[in-house]
Order: sequence, then C-alpha cells, then structure tokens
Amino acid sequence: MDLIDLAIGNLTSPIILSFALGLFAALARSDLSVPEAVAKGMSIYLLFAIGFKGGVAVNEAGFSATLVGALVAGGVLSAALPFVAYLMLRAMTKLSALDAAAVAAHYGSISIVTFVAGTSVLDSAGLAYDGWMVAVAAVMEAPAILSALWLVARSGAGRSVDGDLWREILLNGSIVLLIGSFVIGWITGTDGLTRIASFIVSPFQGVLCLFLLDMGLVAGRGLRNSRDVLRPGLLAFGILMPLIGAMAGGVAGVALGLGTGSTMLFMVLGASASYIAVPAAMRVALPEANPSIYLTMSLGVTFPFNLTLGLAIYLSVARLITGG
Amino acid sequence: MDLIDLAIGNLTSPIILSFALGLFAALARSDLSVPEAVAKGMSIYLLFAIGFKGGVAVNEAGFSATLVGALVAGGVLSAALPFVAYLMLRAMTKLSALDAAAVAAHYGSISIVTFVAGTSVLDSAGLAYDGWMVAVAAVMEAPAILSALWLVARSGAGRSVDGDLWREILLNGSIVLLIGSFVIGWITGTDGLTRIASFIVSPFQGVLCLFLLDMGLVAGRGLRNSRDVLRPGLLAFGILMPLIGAMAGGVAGVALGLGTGSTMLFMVLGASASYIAVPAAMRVALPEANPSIYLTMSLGVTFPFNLTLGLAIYLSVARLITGG
Amino acid sequence: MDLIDLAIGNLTSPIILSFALGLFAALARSDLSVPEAVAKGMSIYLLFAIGFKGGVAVNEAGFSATLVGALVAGGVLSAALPFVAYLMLRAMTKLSALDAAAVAAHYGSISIVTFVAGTSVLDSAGLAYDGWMVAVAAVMEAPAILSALWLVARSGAGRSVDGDLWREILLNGSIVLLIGSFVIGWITGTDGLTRIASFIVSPFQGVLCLFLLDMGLVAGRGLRNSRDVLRPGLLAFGILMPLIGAMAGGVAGVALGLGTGSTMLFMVLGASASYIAVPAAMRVALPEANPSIYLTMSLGVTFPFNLTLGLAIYLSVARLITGG
Amino acid sequence: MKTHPAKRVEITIEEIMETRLTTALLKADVTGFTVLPVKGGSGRSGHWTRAGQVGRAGGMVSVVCIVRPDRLDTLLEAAFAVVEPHIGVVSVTDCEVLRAERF
Amino acid sequence: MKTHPAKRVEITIEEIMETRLTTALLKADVTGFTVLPVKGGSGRSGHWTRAGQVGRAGGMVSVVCIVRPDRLDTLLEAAFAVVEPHIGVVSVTDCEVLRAERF
Amino acid sequence: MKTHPAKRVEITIEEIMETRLTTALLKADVTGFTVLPVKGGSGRSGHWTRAGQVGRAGGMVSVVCIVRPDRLDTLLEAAFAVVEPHIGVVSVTDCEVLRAERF
Ligand SMILES: Nc1ncnc2c1ncn2[C@@H]1O[C@H](COP(=O)(O)O)[C@@H](O)[C@H]1O
Ligand SMILES: Nc1ncnc2c1ncn2[C@@H]1O[C@H](COP(=O)(O)O)[C@@H](O)[C@H]1O
Ligand SMILES: Nc1ncnc2c1ncn2[C@@H]1O[C@H](COP(=O)(O)O)[C@@H](O)[C@H]1O
Ligand code: NA
Ligand code: NA
Ligand code: NA
Repeated sequence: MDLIDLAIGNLTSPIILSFALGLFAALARSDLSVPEAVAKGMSIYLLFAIGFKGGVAVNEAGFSATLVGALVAGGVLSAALPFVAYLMLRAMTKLSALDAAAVAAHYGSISIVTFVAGTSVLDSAGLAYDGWMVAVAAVMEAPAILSALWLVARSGAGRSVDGDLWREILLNGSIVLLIGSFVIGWITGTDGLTRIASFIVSPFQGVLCLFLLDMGLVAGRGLRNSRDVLRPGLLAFGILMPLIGAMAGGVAGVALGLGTGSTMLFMVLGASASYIAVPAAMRVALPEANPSIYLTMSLGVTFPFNLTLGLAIYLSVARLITGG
Repeated sequence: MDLIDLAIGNLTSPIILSFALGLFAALARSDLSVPEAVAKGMSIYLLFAIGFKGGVAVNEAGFSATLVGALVAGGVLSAALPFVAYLMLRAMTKLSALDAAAVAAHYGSISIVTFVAGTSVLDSAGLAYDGWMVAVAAVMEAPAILSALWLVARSGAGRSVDGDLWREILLNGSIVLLIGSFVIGWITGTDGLTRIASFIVSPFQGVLCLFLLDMGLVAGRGLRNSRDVLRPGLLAFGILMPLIGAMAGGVAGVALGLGTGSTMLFMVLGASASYIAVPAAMRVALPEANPSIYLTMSLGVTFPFNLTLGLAIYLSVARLITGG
Repeated sequence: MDLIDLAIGNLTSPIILSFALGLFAALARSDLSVPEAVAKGMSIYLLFAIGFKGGVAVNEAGFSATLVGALVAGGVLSAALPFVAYLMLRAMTKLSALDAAAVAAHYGSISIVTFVAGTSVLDSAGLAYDGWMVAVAAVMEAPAILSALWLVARSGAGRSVDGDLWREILLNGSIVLLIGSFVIGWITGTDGLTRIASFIVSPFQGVLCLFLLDMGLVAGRGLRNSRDVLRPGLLAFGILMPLIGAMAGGVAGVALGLGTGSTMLFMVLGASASYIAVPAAMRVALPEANPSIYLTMSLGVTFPFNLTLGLAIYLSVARLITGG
Repeated sequence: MKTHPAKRVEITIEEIMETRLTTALLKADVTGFTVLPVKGGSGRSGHWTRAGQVGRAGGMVSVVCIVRPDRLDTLLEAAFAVVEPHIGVVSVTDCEVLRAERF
Repeated sequence: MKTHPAKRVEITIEEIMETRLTTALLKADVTGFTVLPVKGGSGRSGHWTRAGQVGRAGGMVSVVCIVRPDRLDTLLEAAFAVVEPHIGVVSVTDCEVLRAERF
Repeated sequence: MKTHPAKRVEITIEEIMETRLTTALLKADVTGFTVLPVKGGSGRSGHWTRAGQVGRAGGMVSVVCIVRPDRLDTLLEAAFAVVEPHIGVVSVTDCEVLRAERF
C-alpha cells in the first residue's frame, strides 16, 4: 500500500504533472515550446541552487569520513555501471559494440534533475538527507564516460582521449557550476544562504515545474522523431537498468551506513541516466555512435520511468533496507 | 468620482506605468529591448501561474453548473463578436472583406494579459472572482478564428481549413499551457499551490510589470512602423469595439448570475483582442490579409485602451450592473 | 583591522564568490556559459529593481536640495574624470590619443553592477544610503562620453556627433530603464513597492549572484583573448584610476554633506568604469579605437578590482571622512 | 580538395510556415536542410524585428538546403507550393560541396 | 522552374550599426533585406562570442539583401558609406530567384 | 564599386565541435570567420530542433569564412580534418568582396 500511495502522491505532484503536460503537448504536436535560452537559464538556476544548498549543509554538519566514503563509492559506481549496462545491452539488444558502449556511458553517469526530483519527494515525505549527496552526484558525472571509452578502445574503434576532451569532460559546465556553487555554499554557510534563500529556496519547486515541462516537451519531441529506435529489447533495458543501478546505489548507501534519505538519493543516482554531459562527450569522442539511440533511451525512456514510478520504488526500498 | 478615482488608481499602478515606460522608450527610439527568449519565458510563466491558480480555485470551490454555463457563454461570445466587428469594420472603414475578417477574428478572441491585468485591478479593489474564469478565457481563444474563416470562405477567398490548421488553432501553445496548468492546479489543489506559491503567487505582479514593459516596447515599435495604417475610422473601431465586447461580456455575466469580479472579467474578455494566437492563425490561413493592420489594431490601439481606461470603466460598470 | 575584516567579509560573500567562480570557469576554459538572453534578462531585472527602489525611497524621503546638488555633482564628476584619466593614460601608457580618449570615457562613466554590489555591502554593514543615489548613477552615465569625444575632436580625429548618436547616448536602454523605473517607483511609492516587493526585493541578491557569475565568465573570456593588451602601465592605470575616481566621489559626498552610505556610493560611482553604455557609444563614435583595450580595462581589470578590494576600501574611507 | 557541384537554396519564410515547408521538403525527398533563426528584416510588408515578440506571427526563418543540381527542380516545386501565397524569398546559388555522397 | 538572375549581398557588421545600415539601405531604396543573428566570430580585431554579453558593443549581425543586378551598385555604395570606418565584411554572390517581380 | 573575387565557405557542424573547428582554422591561419546560430535541421541522422534544449549535444552552428581563392585549399583541408568523422556539411561559393586587403 505504502508504495502505491507513494506512487500516486508522486504522480499527482505539480512537478510530475508538469512533465506529463510537456510530454502530452509534444506528442500531440502542439507548438508549445520553451526557448532554449530560458531552458538553459533554468538549468543554471537549478544547478546553482542545489549545489549551494548542499554546500551550506556540509558547512553546518561538518566534514565527515562518510562523505569521503560516499564520494569514492559514487566514483566507483559510475565507473562500474557502464560495464553492467554494456553486457546487458549486448545480450538484450542488437546494438553494435560502439552504440552499446555509448548508451552504457549514460547509465553510469547521472541526471541531476532526477536527483532534484528525488530530493523533492524526500521533502514531501518529511525525510532528511545529507547535503553533500550533491557532491556525490557531481563526482558521478564523469567516470562512466571513461569506462565507455575504454570499452570502445578495447575493441579498436573510437579515438584517443586528447587533452581537450579530458578538459571538456572534467570541466563541463554542469560539473563546474555544481561543484562551484557547492564550494560557495560551503564557504558562506547559513549566513550566505539567508541572504539568497528567497531566490534559491522558495521559488525552487516552481522553477522545477517549468523545467520539467520543458523536459517533457523535449522528451516528447525526441520520442516522436525516434519511434523506430525503440525496439522491445532496448525498452526493456531502459527500465531494467535503472532498477539495477538503484540496487547498486542502495547497496552502497547501506554499506556506508547512510540514512534513509541519502540511501534513496544514492539509488536515484545509480538509477538515473545522463542527458547533458554524456551525450556531449559521446558526440565528440564517439561520433560514429548513433545519438538518437542514446538520447531516446536516456531522456525518452529512463527519465520518465524514474520520475513517475522509479522515485516511489526507490523510496520504498530505501525505507525497507535502512529500516527508516 | 468612483470611475475617475479608479482610473487614476489604475493609471498609477506599477504595471500600467511599466507599460507606459515601454511605449515611451519605443516611441522615443531608445534601444531598450527585452530579448525574445525572455519575453517568451515571462509569457510561459504568466500562463502557467494564472492557469494553475484558476485550477486550484476550482478544486476548492468545486465544479458548478455556472462554470459550464460560463464556458458555453464564452464560446458563443467568441464566435459571435467577429460578426459584429466585421459589420462595423465594413461600415466604418475602407478595409477589404479579407482584412476586415482578419481584424474581426482578433476581437472575438481574447488577450490573456489584459485578463491578468483585470484580475490585478480586482485584487487591488479587494474584489473576489471565480478561479475558473481562466478556463473561460481559454475557451474564448479559438472560436473567433473559425467565425472569421467562415466569413472569408463565404466571400470565396481564403483557403480551406486543413487538419494541420485545425491542430494549430486548437493546440496552440498558449491554449495548451493555460488549460494544462489549469488541470494541474485542479488536480493538485491547495497542496500543490502551497508547494509552488512562492514561485507563482508572490513574484507574479513583478513579472507582470516587466512583461508589460516589453508589451509597451513591442506596441510602440509597431505604432512607429505602422503609423500610416491608423486611419480615423480604424482608430474609432479600436476603441468602440472593446466597449461593445465588454457590454456583451457584461450581459453574459449578469445573465449567468456571476459576482461583480467575474462579471468584470467577462467584460474584459469580451473587450480584449488577441495578439498571439489569432495573428499566427491568420498568417497561415489568410496570408493575403495585411498583418500590420490587425497587429496595430490589437496591440497598438485596443490593448493600451483597455489597460489604461478600459479596465476602470469595466469595473465601474460591473459594479453597477451586478449591484456589487 | 576594520578594513581587512571588511575585505574578507566582502570576499566571502556569495556574490563575490559567484564572480570568482565565473572567472575561474572561463580561465580554465570550461564550457560553462550563460545565454545572452538570460544575461540581458537579469540585467533588465537588476536595473528595474534598483531604479524602482530608489524612486520609492525618494517618494518617502521627499525631494531635497541635496538631491539636486548630488545630481549636479555627479554630472560634473562624470564630465571631469575623463580628463584626468586621459592625462594619466598619456603619461603612463603608450596608447594613442584616440585609444586613451576611448578608455578615459569609460572611467568617467559608471558601472551599475558595481553600484549595486556597493549597496549590498552597505546592507551587510547595516548602513543606510539615500535612494536617489541611483538617479546620480543614471546622470553619470553619459557626460563622460561627451568629454571623450571633445578630447578626440580637439585632436582632429573622430567624427561629429550627429542626432542619432546623441539619441543613442542619452536614450540608451540602461539609462531609460533606470530613470524610468526610478520615476515609476517615485510615483507609486511604498504602495507600489508592497505589490512587487517579493519580485524586486527578496530575490535580488540571488539574481545578483547569477549575474556576477556571468560577469565573471565574460571578464574571464575577455582576459583570455586579450592577454597581450595588458601591459604594466595599463594595469597600473586600471587600479590607480578607480582610487582617484573614488577620492573625487568622496570629496563630492563630503562637500554635499551626505551620510556614510551615500558617500561610499559616490566613491563607488567615481571608481567604477562603464562596460555597457560607453563601449557601445565608442564603437559608433570612435570606430578606430581598439575595443579590446577599453573592454579589457573596464571589465577585466577595474571591475574585479572594485568588486574584490575596492568596495571594502571605499567603505572604510567613507567611514573615516564622514565620521560614520 | 576534390569538390562537387551542387545548388544552395535559401528560403526565407514566415516562422509559422516552417513546419509546413520542411514537411513538404521531406515529402519531396529533400531530407537535408538547416534552419537559421532570423532577427528581423524588411520587405514589401514592412519592417519588423523579433525583439520582445511573444507570438510567432511576427517572425521568419531561413531554411538552407544544399542539393544535387538534378534535384533542384523537385525542391523548388515543393518549396514554391508552400511559399507561393506567403511572403518570403527563395534564392538559388551555385556551390561546390565536399563529400558529395551525402547529398 | 523559371528563375531570374539576382545578386545576394551579405553584410556582416557591428550590431550597433545595424539601424544605421538599414536606414541607409532604405534611403537608397533597397527595401528588402533579412537580418541574421551572429553568435561569434574572429577577425583582425580578435575573437569574440555573444555568450553572456549584456551590452551591444560586442556583437555583430549579418544583413542579407537580394537585389536585381542593376541595383547592386546603389546598394554597395549605400552600404560602403556606413561600413567603411567600421569592422565588417561585405560579400556579393550571383544567385537566381523565384518571383523576380518582388525585387 | 570595385570588388575582388573570393570564396565563401560555409561549414555546418555540431556545436560541440565549434571550438575545435575554429582552433583548426586559426592554426591554418584562417583568422576571419563568422559563426551563425542554427535553429534546427534535418539530415541523415534525423530531424532536430534547438527548442528547449539544455545540453549542447543536440545543436549545430554554421561557420562562414570568406577567403582569398588561393587560401581555399588550406582552409578546406583544415576544416575537413575536423569535420570528417562528424556529421555536417561543407559548401563553397564564389563571391566578390569589397576591401580585398582584409582577406
Ligand atoms: N530582397 C530581399 N532580400 C532579402 N530578404 C528579403 C528581401 N525581400 C524580403 N525579404 C525578407 O522577407 C520578408 C518578407 O518580405 P516581403 O514579402 O517583401 O514583406 C522580409 O521581412 C525580409 O525578411
Ligand atoms: N574573412 C571573414 N569571413 C567571415 N567573416 C569575417 C571575416 N573577417 C571578419 N569577419 C567577421 O567580421 C568581424 C570583424 O572582423 P575584423 O574587422 O577583421 O575584426 C569578425 O569578428 C567576423 O565576425
Ligand atoms: N543537404 C543539406 N543541406 C543543408 N544542411 C544540411 C544538409 N544535410 C545536412 N545538413 C545539416 O547537417 C545536419 C547533420 O546532417 P546529417 O549528417 O546528414 O545528419 C543536419 O541536421 C542539417 O542541419
Ligand atoms: Na546512473
Ligand atoms: Na474579445
Ligand atoms: Na567612474
């Protein structure tokens, strides 16, 4: 019952309904659209706010050994999951080694909006979580890319990772903004937060609604243009893989002794698939891989699954395994 | 006195002064301009907020027979007003049948910003109104277009309304967003509102100021480029027609037994002329009609008239006829 | 001690750290960037908010002779400082007369973001200032341009200032918006402010953070592209000139009998260099001057200096000379 | 480098007609094109700018298609059917392309 | 389809000069042109990008005019008078247009 | 007016490759180019639009270079090395320029 209640509560929250509205509008071929600049502006706002708040939380709670453990665990998870994903893709679908590696990279990495939606579910449920989980999110963005490139290099395809690519991967805008605002929040602490709380705290959920409206529009447009990509095998992967990633995240959370909230967020990080940083890296490093496969999988299948059902599942399971 | 006080109060409100500032800047050929993406972003915000709040109000007040009556009345009004407008235009001006029909479509449809400005006047006056009036607004967007196309078809000109055009008219972005957020508000109710109130309620008036600044800029630029369009007959129509539309709206409001606030809003809907949905539809369906005529009339004449004097008049009359 | 505390307090405020983050990201060649439309949108927001609040303050405090005196003093300062700057540049650097005049114009004029950052430092320090200082800022935008053009005309180069250029200088977007919103605030007073305070007051500091992030990105990119411009002489000028400008502003403040807060802001206005209005005017009026010199000086050297160290210095000095 | 002759067609058309035009192009098997945003312009129907516009009625876009010379007529006919009653400009330039197999 | 020879002139100029250029064009009776936004570029005065820019000093626009060949010189003279002291590029290409009566 | 022959090269390439391309051009001493934003398009890898996109993976840009005819090959080689494994289109048009000394 708990799970079903949770799922319904989640499905009828303004943020999920906004996503659904966007999806509907795009599939119905409405001309509704959010300007690119506004979508980017909202994404900058969300990254800045989530990073800042995480930093403030660390400033208050202090640095802890668990934090270091979580960062390491996150890095390992991000690097390891692509191997799992790759093997599954090769077994379940007809993707080439190259395309499989490219898709796998996305599932090792993370989606920060899914993470944010997860924190929003926790807030509704009245559950606390560690502020530094946002740093774990940042750490998990890149390692998956390297694993995927290694997978490709092994098979002889792909190009070598030159200095420019390294920089692009490690200093991509969302990582820099997330870590940067985390550090700013850490330095300024509650004092700093007080000064900008009515910008980064109060309107946060509302901006998230509009951002998810846009994500729904983009996902819907992608699905319309790439229907033929979605073979059953891929679809099954797009739902199975997040569950596996979540399991791995849950194990990490329990092993580190995290609370229910943080464990749930670790599951969300494991489950979510990148749709910003990794696609860009793949375009540069694996230009021969088919972008419509990895974008459709990440944004068209796994993102909606996580948002609508996944979050409720992960929270229920997190409660179970942490006894929360 | 009441009317004059109201008019002065309205004219010195931040939103009207912001509009005036934009108008002045454009007419003085300042290079002040709001980026297109920002203007669109604000319009998405306003539509989302107004729709959502309307839905929440219906969630609270419950569905009523009056609501259905108002929706029907709105649809009829929107479909009927273009005929009145068309006859007046043919009598008062030298516009061709085609141009007259195109202009007429605008006056049957509505301007959501004028509606929002109307709610803002009501808020200042401490008067309540029904949340579902925003649904009436949504319903009134499209019928006028069909009436205008029928008028044109009768005279043999114009092109047939194909499926694409139907979809564009009925699923245009602002209708989808307005109705969509209305439904979201309806589903989530006060709970949902509480979560995003500090985004969609508190900053609303301020965003409206900047949006009206932009509308002033666009209207002013339009007036500068289309001075020669503004013959006396057209000008008179641009001020007379909203009064007639308001009257029709007022009759509908009283007939339905609406309160003062909702009656005033019905008048505003009748009085206002579309400047987003209808111009786009006309460009597609009646490409031979002259856009600078209908845009100048709607945005350059009727919109400022409604904003500055109209709203005060409509409120006074609404008070009178509803005994409010 | 006081000065060092102040400097550290300032350096660890969210707004300065956001600027530093932007600077770092650009110098490290991260792809982080704020869309042009969003940056412009934030700048419109900041100008509108600061102007409006200034107007409201005047509405409350009433018009005073001091205000007129300050406006005159501001105009004189703006017109006079370019001469000082020009002589210094000719003495300290190898710039041509043309380039020196173009740079000088920037230092007579002002940077509204520096001004805003100054008010933010005052707020943190719990010091009041006169709302109309924003009108002084507006008045100081343009006179410096005319002085610079006169300097150039004297040497035979440059083109005559035609009507279009006059209009562009006097009615440029930021002046019109600043003065316009000042007047709106003045007219609507506290009543108007109450209606839009949760838009223009509460989120202000947060928007300022993101805006400064963007300024850091732009300044950093500029520095990367124009490293070779930065000869020692120019660098010294970029740090010396704001100190001189601040001194002149301080003298004006004391002479007018302003309080500590307003005197500090006068110093900030004197110290700051334009990076929007003046560069645009120079491009039109002195196309032969090298833009990368004046932009690098204003945005790459003086702006960061003022933000990080200048503000703390000016506040300390203002306290000293006003006995505040 | 080795280049191959082709035609560059540039169609400036109202933004609201963009989808209709691209649908018509795709139907005529012209599957390669690039859509550029337009900031403003001037023509017989007056001067306009995109600045601050919320609606889509006021704007235009520029669609650039590069095609093999023998496909030009198909393209122009498809485009013309859409553009004809509308404002807008169609121009054709000779060009050379790399990687001819793509066109 | 029947096409007619014309000239496509592309003027890349500083954004602050846009109005002056278009005014000059209109004065020279060149009433048809399209203004494209520019994202960034490089030239003798260095590398620049529009990203995050608030001011208008840093940007350029690209003005595209299609004219009848016999109007080319008038156009170039009008444009040159504005562009001359400024940075920017003027290029002319031969093209063919549909609906020649429009030019 | 006196004009001089030149080549107009238009390279439509993925936005993520923009810096690599411009760096390659600068290295090949092609220091003049203009980057235009692209709104959407279609090709063998499908239909796309920039609307609402947050990431940079989905977009393209159009880089326009005007060069002296004798510099064309250097330019094309530099560009080709970057574009080759990527999607994108390179086209070359003959044009005439004012102020030839600038190129
Ligand atoms: N000769 C031309 N050269 C370039 N663009 C043009 C030309 N004529 C018209 N346009 C573009 O097409 C739009 C509509 O033109 P018109 O149908 O003449 O009003 C204008 O606003 C311009 O953007
Ligand atoms: N050869 C060229 N091809 C295309 N665009 C150019 C060229 N040269 C200059 N530009 C554009 O014109 C601007 C100013 O050029 P410049 O005057 O050389 O600094 C550059 O930033 C480019 O946007
Ligand atoms: N024939 C063409 N004409 C103009 N642009 C094209 C053409 N082919 C491809 N493009 C552009 O290049 C992008 C990638 O093309 P493709 O590699 O074929 O998928 C498309 O999305 C278009 O923006
Ligand atoms: Na993951
Ligand atoms: Na109406
Ligand atoms: Na100054």
